[in-house]
Amino acid sequence: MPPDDSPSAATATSGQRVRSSKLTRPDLLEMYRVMALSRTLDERVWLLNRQGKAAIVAAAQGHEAAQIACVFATDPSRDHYLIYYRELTTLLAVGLTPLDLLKGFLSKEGEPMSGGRQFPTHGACRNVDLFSFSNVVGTQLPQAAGVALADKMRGEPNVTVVYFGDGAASQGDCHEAMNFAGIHRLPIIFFCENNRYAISVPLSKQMAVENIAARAAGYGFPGVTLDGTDPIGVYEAVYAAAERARNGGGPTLIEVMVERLFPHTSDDDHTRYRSAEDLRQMRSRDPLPTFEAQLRKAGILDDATHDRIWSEAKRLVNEATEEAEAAPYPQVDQFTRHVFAES
Amino acid sequence: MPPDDSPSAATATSGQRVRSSKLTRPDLLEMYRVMALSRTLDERVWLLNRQGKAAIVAAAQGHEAAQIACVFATDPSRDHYLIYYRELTTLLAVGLTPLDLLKGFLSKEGEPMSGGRQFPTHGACRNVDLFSFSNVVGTQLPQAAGVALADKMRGEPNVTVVYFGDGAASQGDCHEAMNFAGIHRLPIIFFCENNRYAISVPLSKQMAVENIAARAAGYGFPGVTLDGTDPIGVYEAVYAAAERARNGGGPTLIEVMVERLFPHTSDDDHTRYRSAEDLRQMRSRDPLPTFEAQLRKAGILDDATHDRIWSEAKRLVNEATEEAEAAPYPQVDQFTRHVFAES
Amino acid sequence: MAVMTVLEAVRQAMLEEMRRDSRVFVMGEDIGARGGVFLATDGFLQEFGEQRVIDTPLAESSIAGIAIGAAVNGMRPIAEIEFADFVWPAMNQIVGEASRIRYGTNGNKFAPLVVRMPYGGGVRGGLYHSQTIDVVFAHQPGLIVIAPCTPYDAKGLLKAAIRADDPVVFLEHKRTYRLVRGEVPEEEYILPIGKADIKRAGSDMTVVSYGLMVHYCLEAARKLSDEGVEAEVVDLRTLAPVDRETFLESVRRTSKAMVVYEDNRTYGIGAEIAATIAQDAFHDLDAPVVRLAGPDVPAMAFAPPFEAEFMLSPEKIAAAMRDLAAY
Amino acid sequence: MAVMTVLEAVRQAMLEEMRRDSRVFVMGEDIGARGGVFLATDGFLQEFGEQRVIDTPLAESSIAGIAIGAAVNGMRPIAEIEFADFVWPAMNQIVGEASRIRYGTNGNKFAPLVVRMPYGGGVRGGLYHSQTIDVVFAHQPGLIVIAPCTPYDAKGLLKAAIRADDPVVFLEHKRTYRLVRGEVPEEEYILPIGKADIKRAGSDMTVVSYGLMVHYCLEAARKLSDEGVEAEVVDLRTLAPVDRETFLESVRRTSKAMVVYEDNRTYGIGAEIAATIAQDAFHDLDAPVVRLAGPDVPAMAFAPPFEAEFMLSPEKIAAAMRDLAAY
Ligand SMILES: Cc1ncc(C[n+]2csc(CCOP(=O)(O)OP(=O)(O)O)c2C)c(N)n1
Ligand SMILES: Cc1ncc(C[n+]2csc(CCOP(=O)(O)OP(=O)(O)O)c2C)c(N)n1
Ligand SMILES: [Mg+2]
Ligand SMILES: [Mg+2]
Repeated sequence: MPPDDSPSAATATSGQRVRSSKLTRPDLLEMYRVMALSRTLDERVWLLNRQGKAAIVAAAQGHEAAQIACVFATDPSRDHYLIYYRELTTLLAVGLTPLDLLKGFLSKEGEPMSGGRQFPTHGACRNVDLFSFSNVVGTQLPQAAGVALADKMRGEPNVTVVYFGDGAASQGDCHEAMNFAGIHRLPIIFFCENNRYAISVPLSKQMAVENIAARAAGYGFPGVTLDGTDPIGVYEAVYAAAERARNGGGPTLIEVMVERLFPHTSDDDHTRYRSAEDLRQMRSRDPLPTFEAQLRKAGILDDATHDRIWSEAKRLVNEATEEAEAAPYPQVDQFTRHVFAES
Repeated sequence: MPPDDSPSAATATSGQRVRSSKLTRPDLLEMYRVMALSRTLDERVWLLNRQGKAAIVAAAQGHEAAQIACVFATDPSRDHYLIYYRELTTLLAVGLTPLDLLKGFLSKEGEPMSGGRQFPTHGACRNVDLFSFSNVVGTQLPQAAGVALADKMRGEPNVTVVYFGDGAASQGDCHEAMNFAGIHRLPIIFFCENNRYAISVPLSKQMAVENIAARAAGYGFPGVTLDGTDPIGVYEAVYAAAERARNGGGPTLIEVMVERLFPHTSDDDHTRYRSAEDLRQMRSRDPLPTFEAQLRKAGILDDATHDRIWSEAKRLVNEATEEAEAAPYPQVDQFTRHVFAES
Repeated sequence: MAVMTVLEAVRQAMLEEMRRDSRVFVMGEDIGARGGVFLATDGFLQEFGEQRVIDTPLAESSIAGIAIGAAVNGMRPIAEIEFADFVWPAMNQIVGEASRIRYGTNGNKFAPLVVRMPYGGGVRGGLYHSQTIDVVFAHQPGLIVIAPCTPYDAKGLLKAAIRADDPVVFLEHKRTYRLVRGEVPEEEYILPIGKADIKRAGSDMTVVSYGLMVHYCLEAARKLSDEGVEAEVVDLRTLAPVDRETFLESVRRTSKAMVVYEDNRTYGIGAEIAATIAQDAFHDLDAPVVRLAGPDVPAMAFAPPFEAEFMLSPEKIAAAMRDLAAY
Repeated sequence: MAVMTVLEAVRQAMLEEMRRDSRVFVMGEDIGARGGVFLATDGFLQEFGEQRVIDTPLAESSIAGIAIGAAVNGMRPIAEIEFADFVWPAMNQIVGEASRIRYGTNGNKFAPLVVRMPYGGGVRGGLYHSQTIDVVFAHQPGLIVIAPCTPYDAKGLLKAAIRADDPVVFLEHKRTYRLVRGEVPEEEYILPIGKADIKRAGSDMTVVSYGLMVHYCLEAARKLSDEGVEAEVVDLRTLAPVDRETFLESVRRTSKAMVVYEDNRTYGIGAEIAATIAQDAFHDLDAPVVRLAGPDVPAMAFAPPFEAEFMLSPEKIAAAMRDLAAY
């Protein structure tokens, strides 16, 4: 881990970049802060589900480090994010607030992504080009290729990041998207959050190879497998891939090995299909304590900062919960709107 | 080319095989005979199309060597063939007659595969497990995985061969089928007849890699690329793959590089999209003269045998043409049958 | 007689058929150790092993395609699509292929597979876990489409589907899974495919429906009965080939007809039923055929008020019945 | 006025829009050097180059998905599906996704793409080059579905589709491509989406149709006219959202209605039209609404007698008109 306060500007060749190829100490602290906020919010929504208030929750716990790194290494002010459904950290990182998200979980009026029409975290943002249209796994991949194609046609050096899981990699759409992206050298990052399970189906029943990254060779672009609990490693790989994409170098498949610390969703019970040993190993790969230890060792995080970050997260989530719970449901007359363009 | 009259029985470990790992001289002559018959018939149906009698023709010319080798290296008495639409040689090799096929091209009564309901060469055979249900490219691949799965479940050591083109390899179904076959180590051969074009779309617009065989690694089984104008090389590779499949070794992707000597179908004009140079090179890779020269050099084929084979082919095709032309169309009342099981 | 839920009836039908016939096997996402997301295959892995209880990769087109291939090669696959909303990638294999195998081979081959899928709304499923996907299957000749609504029907029809020599799409309304309980005989029985069932006799109007809506129609009919109006409720059970005789015969007696379906209204299942009644019972009708259905919005939205607005209810149906009775 | 074929009208509509708006581009199989298998994009590669004329891999789901992504990101893609029969792999992206983007994002995003596809029979296409695939699109709220039958309509409606801010499925009947010629204004024009068109006025009955069948209905109407019966022929043009007012108004005048469609009869487009007429013009009808359609077999078979038996013809339609007139 090489924290550094002085970013080297050399590699930022194109357009406005938020960060440089090397993360600064404030960057690292900020990453930790968002991860803590995500964890706090995630725990809250799970609780709200258990209280019968949130109908469905897919926890991002275990994926936080990879998600924050991916957003930090790209530019939410211009890049495109076609996210998956387990992306709480990604959503906080691009700028959604706990209140925005809680309104989604409770489907309350003012929910910004779908007006309460969709499952939490689905829909599209207004200020950032981030979206997740559907729950149908895999559809986002060709769509992302199309988003990237449009940028390429207009000569705009933006990157499209498309998120998917190890399960999604089996869909025909994944193959078709990667094949097209390879042929047209599209500015796209295929960001696979491999947590070794698709609901209950383990990797060994999902594919006959060890890593999804192995497929990239069949599409003519690089693929790498990374430890998704290491945000700095992921940052560097995504940063490099994004630079290459902006400069006409084409797609990259980045596979991050993460753990799904919770059951698939609040409707699932993973003890039905995961062994005690598997669950124990999984817990040992929680990215939060690891990253915290790294930051402490590097002298970036001390007790006071740590406590401030977590108590601040708790306060934000508490306030947002209160406000979201108090908010009304959307007006029913909204539900016939936006079928077609309103002229 | 090592022609040999005494087959080594050593490799034929399982069940009844028609041939051994090494082709005998009679085998080679028989292969040439079927290729000549296929070529003669193909030329005839193209003519019938130009005369307005055959509505649609997809010529197999250029693919004959690969097709005959694949059938010879497997066992039509028990293996399964899910064919593509450019498989005249395959069909003759498994035992259909020129008359059967001509009735298909002219959609006459007694056509054995679909009763005249489908395009020529589509439907299913009665005596051999060979079928081609639809014109929708790619659908045969998961279906073939299912056929192989059924054999595996029952412990029957049969091989499923599924045929497809370079274009078909882009379909999501191709990915899904290969992925599943790899996971379950199915007894299947993915037989890709790569003729560098999908109608007008050249390989460079179909994929970013050189060979489709490169994809096999991503599914955990071997893939090879062969010269599809060399029937002996193709025979040996398919034979080995079939043996492995029968013995629980799982799938193989065999890609044969062939030429499509004619336009895509009788509705196409390839001069719209192929350069004069490309067409010239293509013609130089006609497998028939090459194989003929090989056989002559090895002393297997002489002028008399050659002339007998071709004149016999012509006679068969002539007679079949006459009979097929004279045959009536199917009875119209047949067309509401076989929607559901007839009890 | 045992009392059980629709879900349990579905599970038992498969269990019995798998015990009876070694060609029958199940495949789909999470059907193994997990026992299916709704637990329809709970315990199957333990009893039948990994060979006959196949957890597939997340790839619906291949789930259907592999089932087709296995069926053509002598097996009796039951493929589960986790939610009907996710069947779209498999449409090509189901609607485009399975339906035409017998016809396109002149009867040389056939594909006896069953594709089961939970469908329907009222479960806070939002746009992509609430869809009613039926007309696309029912419109395709060569496919049998079944949509039962009681445990008795579910068990008897699923067993019939597994034994049928043709491809069957078997639609299970999610909301009925645990909500609807009913008696199921201990002994084996099979119900006929292609026969509608009069779930309630009545002389004042005929109400044709299927799935969850049958229960809502029955509830509405009970209310109307208190008001002196007797509605006959016909459950289609098989959507294709559809049993026209049963509902036409009913309409000829009652002279008034209503069709109730949960899906979007326009070009939905109810259009065919209404058109058939209007054509074939034209002279018997005392009023136009009423269609009650979901609104023409792209899908059921997530927030409770949206879902309530989309879904029909016994109250909404009773109101429409009242209007029709008064016509 | 220039006289041209439907195919040429389609080509010119795209050509003009691509010249007018740099966001418009075409993509699909063989549309580049080949100019499309029907030559609808003949010359486009030469004029607009590889960036705007994209020969895609053979993968329909991605063709639709990529078009969606490009549309959401500011472009105006026109995706060609080579034959409608091959659109099934793309159903998930078209019906499941494109239709719900605006709705599912509460209007934050929208997908202005056009998916064109040649469809229909009577061309010796056999099971997989003859299909009429329309009800599956038309049933999905959020999709616009257009099926023109003349060069004038094809051009004016395709231009409207390209400019529309919603996803459009544009169905071109293959048999009309070269068979049907008609006048097309030299100057630019746009036709309104969602408006049916009375192709022939008449007072004795209303015949509702679309696509190739409109021409057959017109031919039949001309025959009937010689016999003293005047049929009004309504061309739906837009299948969704469907223009009910135009045909209802006509039926109210004529008191007799017939719906003619090429596709399999049951659960087809005509069911909705017939049900709507039977419900909303109930008291105006002097006879049951007649539906004439293709038979319920899995698809159109290849041999000439089979194809002739499947397809409606002016003669078959005239016979049904005669019966209805005599009713
Ligand atoms: C097409 C489709 N099939 C099935 C589902 C049901 N489903 C939702 S998530 C999921 C597993 C996805 O696994 P993975 O891609 O590994 O993501 P993870 O949940 O592990 O993050 C499944 C099967 C779906 N949403 N879409
Ligand atoms: C799903 C689908 N899309 C498009 C077509 C139209 N089509 C028929 S053959 C073909 C090209 C296939 O190319 P390839 O797989 O390379 O086989 P080849 O004809 O070269 O032998 C296309 C695009 C089709 N039949 N099915
Ligand atoms: Mg996973
Ligand atoms: Mg090819």
